[in-house]
Amino acid sequence: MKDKTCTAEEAISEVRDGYSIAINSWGLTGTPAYLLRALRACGAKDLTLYCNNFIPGISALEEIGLANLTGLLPQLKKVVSPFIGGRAFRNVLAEEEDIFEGRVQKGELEIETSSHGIYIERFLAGAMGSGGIYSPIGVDTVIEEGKEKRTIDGIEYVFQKPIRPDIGLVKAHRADRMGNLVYRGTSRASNPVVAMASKITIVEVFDIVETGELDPEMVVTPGIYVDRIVRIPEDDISSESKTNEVLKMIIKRRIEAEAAMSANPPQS
Amino acid sequence: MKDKTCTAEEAISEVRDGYSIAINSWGLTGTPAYLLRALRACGAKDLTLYCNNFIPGISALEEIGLANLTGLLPQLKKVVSPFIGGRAFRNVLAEEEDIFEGRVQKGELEIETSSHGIYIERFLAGAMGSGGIYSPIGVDTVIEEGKEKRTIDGIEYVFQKPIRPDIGLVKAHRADRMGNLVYRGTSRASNPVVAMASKITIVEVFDIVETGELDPEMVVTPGIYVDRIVRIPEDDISSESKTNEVLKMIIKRRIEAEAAMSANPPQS
Amino acid sequence: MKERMSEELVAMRAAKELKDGDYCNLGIGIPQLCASFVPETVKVQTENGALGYGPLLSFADMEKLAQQPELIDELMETRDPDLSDAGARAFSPAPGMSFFDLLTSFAMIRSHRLTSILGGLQVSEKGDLAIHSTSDRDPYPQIGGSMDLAWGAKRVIVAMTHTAKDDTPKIVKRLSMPLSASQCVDLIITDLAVIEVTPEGLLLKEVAPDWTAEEVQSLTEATLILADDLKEVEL
Amino acid sequence: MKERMSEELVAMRAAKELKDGDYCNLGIGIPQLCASFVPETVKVQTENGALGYGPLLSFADMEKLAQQPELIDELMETRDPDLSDAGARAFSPAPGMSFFDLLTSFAMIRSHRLTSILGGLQVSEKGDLAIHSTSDRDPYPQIGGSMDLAWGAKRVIVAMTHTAKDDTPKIVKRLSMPLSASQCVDLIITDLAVIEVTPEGLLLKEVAPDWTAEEVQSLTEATLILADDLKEVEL
Repeated sequence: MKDKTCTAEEAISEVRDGYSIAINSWGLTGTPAYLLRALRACGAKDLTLYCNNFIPGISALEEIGLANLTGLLPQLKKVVSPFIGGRAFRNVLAEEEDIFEGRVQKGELEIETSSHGIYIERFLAGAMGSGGIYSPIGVDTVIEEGKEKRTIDGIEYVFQKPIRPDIGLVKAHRADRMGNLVYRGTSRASNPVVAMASKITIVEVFDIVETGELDPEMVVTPGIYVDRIVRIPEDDISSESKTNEVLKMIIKRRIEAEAAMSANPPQS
Repeated sequence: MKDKTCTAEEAISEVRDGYSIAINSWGLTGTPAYLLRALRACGAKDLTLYCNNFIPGISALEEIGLANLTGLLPQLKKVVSPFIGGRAFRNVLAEEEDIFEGRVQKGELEIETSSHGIYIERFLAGAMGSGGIYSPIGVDTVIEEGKEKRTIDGIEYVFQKPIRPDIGLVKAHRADRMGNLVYRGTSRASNPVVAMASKITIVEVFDIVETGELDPEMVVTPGIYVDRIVRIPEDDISSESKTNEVLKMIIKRRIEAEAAMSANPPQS
Repeated sequence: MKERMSEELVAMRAAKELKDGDYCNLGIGIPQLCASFVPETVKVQTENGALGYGPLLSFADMEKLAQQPELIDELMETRDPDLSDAGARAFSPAPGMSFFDLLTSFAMIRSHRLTSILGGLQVSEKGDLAIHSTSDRDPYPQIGGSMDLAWGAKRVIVAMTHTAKDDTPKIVKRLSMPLSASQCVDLIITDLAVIEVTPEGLLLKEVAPDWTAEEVQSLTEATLILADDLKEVEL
Repeated sequence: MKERMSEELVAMRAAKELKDGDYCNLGIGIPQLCASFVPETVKVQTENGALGYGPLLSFADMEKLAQQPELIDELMETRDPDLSDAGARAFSPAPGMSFFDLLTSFAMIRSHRLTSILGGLQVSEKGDLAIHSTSDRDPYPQIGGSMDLAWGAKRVIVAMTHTAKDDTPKIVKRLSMPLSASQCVDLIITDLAVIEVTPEGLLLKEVAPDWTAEEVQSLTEATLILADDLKEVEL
C-alpha cells in the first residue's frame, strides 16, 4: 500500500506560484495552522486563498501555534471569503490591518466576497464537476454584481461558478494510514468539502492510527480524497496538547473579560 | 419537547393525491418497506415516485417484509429513476412486468430517466434551494433531450432542475426521540439526502433510543430534518430480526445458485 | 430622555417567540444574547456545524464569575475548544446534539426549518433587510451567513436597537444601506417596540414601557399601523 | 472456430491494470468478475456507498462451496445484509473501509480519482461508449451510474466480449447504439485483444493466444493500428 504520510515541507512542495489554495478557517479549531506555517516558509507567491473567514491581524497567534493569515498576505494576490474580518479588530491591530488595507488599495490584493452558503455550495459544485449553479442567495445585492441572473419558475437566482482549488489544506483530528479522516465537534466545518473539491488534498492531523482502528461508520472523509498525510510532531507548538493549552487560555481570558464587562457594563 | 413518534398510518396521512414521494431503493436494505406498505394502504393516487432503482415485479417480496414497488403502480402517474429494472427480470416475472410495461404503453405511467449522479445532485440542489445546476453528465445523450445545454469555459453541460419532494420516506437504523438518525453500512445510500431535500420527512426505524444515547459525531441526519418517526413493531414482518432472517435466506439462496452455476458453467 | 429597554430585555422578548420544538439560529449582536433565554425544548443551530448543543455562559453565570473569579478554573474543566459556535464561543455539550459539515449546515439554514433571529442595520417597510454593510464601498464585506439565514429561515426575526447611535431611524421606507435580502423580515423587535411586517405594512403590536405609539412613530421613518390590541411589551 | 479467452481471463487481464494504491469501481458484467483478481492494495468502491470493503466470493470460493455445500452455513456467519454492493451482493468487512451517502459516492465517482472498469455494448474508434441501452426506444432505460463513471474516472477501461452474440463487431467506427459518454474510453480489453484508445486511433497492443492481428481486425469494424511491440495477452 502506498504510504501517504510525509512531512509538511514535502507535502507543501506540491504548491506552485499562482496556485489556488483552500483552507477551513472558522472558530478556534479545524484550521490547518501547521501546514500554513509550511506554506509561508515555502515562499510560493501569487496565490489565491479560499477561506471561510479571513481575519487579518493576529500574527502573534502564529507564535503560539495558531493560524496566521496576515503572515500569508505577501504571498497572496487574491482572497475569496464570505467574511473579511478587520473591522472588529481595527483598534487592537491597527498596524497589521494597514498591511491588508494598504495592499487592497494599491490593487495588489483582490478581494472576492461571498456568503457562507454560496461559498460552500460552490465547493460542492466543484466536487461534482458541475459547470455552475443558480443560487437563491444574494439577488439584488452586491453578490449579483457581474454575474448572470435568471428567473426559474418565477424565482430569481444568481449564477455561481464551481470552486475547484489546486490544493486543499485540511485539518482533521485523526487519520488512518489510508487517509480516512475523522473530525471532532465543530472543527469539522468546511474541511470535508474542501477535501472533496480540491485537485490535491493535504491533511494535517494530531494523530495517525493503523488502518482498521477507525469505525467505518464514523469516517467522514474517505481516504481516496487524501493525497498526503502530515502528522503534527508532538513537540511542535501546533500539537494537540500544546494547542489545547493555548486555546483553553484564550477561552479563559475571554470569559474573564466578559465577566468583568458584565460586572461593569459600559454606559450606553 | 414535541413528540415526533407516531404510527405509520398517522405519518402517511400527510400524503395527498398528486404528491411527489421520494424513497431510497438500492440493494437489500435501506428501503422504507414498512412505510411503503402504509402508503399502499392509504390509497393516495396520481403520485410521482422518485427512487434510485425501480425494479418492477417481486410483489411476493412484500409478503416477506421487503419493498414492493410493483404493488404501488396503480397509485403512480410518474416514476423518476436512473435505473428501471425489468429487463433483467423478464423471464421470471413476465406477468407483473406486463402491468408495468402495459401502463407505460397506454400512457398511464410516465417514466423520467436520469443517471444516479444527476439524480442525487438534483436532490442536493433541492436541499440548498438552488434553481438548477449545470451537470457534466449526459451531454449528447438521451439525458439532454428537452433540456438546456450550455458551454461554460469550453466544456458542455446539461441543465438539471432541483428535486424537492413533497414527502421523503426514509429508512434509518436507529433514531433518538429528537429524530437524530444513524444508518448502518450501505443502507445509508440516498436516505440522508432524501431527508434533507423533502418538504416533509417521515422515517422508519428498527429502534428508538433516548435522546443522548447516540454519539453526536455519528449522527448523519440531524433531527431537524425529521418530522415523523415510525418505529417498526417488533412483531411486524419488517422488523429487524424478521427482515434479517429473510435477507440472510436470500443471500444464502443466491450463493447456492452461484456455486451451482460455477460447478456447471453454461456453455457459451 | 426616556429609558429604552436594555439589550438583555430585547433579547428576552425575542426569545419569547421561540416555541417548544422550534429550531433556531442566533446571529451576532443582540440575537446572541437570546441564548440565555431560549427554553431547553428549543434547539440552537450554529453555522459552523452543530445543532442542539448546550448553553453558552449566561448573564447570571458571568456576574457570578465576576464576583468569584476562582470559579472560572472550575468552569474551564467543561470547556472544549472543539465545541465552539460561529463566534468562537465555547459551548457545553448536551444530549441530542449533532455535528456536521458546512454543506449540511447551510442546507439546514436554507431548509425553512429554522427560526432565524438576526441583528439589523436597517429594515424597510416591506421587510427588506440590511445587515452586512453600511456602505457600498465597505473595505471589509462581512456577509457571513446572514444572507443565507435571511433567505432560508422559516421565520426571520430582527432584534436590534430602534435607532442608530445618532438617533436616525433604522426602520425606514426604503433602505439606504446595501440590501442583504429583500422582503424577508417577519417581525422586528427593538428596544422600543415589537412590529410585525404584514402585506399592508408595518403593524405596531407592542411598545416599550412608558413609551407611546406616537413617540415610537417619531423615531421611525416608515409609517406604523397601530394594532387593535396594541399593548406594552410582554416579557 | 478458434477459442476466445474466457470471461474470467478477460477479467484477470483487466484487473492487471490496477496498481498499488489505486481505487477502482467495477461495473456490471465482466468487470464484476475482476473482484476476484484485484490485489489487496487496490481499494474497491461501490456506487451505493462503500469504499475499501472486503472480498465478494471468488470463483475458487464458489467452486469449493459447490463441492461442500455445508460450508455455506459457516460462510453465512460473516454475511451482513447491510454490507452489500451496488448489485446487492453481500461483501465482507475489511480494515480501512468506509461508508457514505450517495452524494459523497457520486462526487467520488466524478473526482477523477477512481479507475473505472466498465462493460460495454459498443466502443467507437474515438473512445465513445455505448453501455446503457441497445436502442433509442428502450422501455427500460438502465443508465444507473454508468454515465457518471464514464465521465468522472481517472481512467476508463472497458472489459467486454469483442463481438456481440451474432458476431457483429462491438468496436466500431461510429456508435449505432445510444451514446453513454463521448471520448471517455482509455483502454479496451476483450476476449480477443487489448486495445488502447489514442489520439491517432485504436492501437492494438495484445492479441489472445492463437489469434493473429488480422483475425482480430476482421472482427473489428474500426481500423486497428498495430503496436510496434504487439504481443500475446499477458496475464
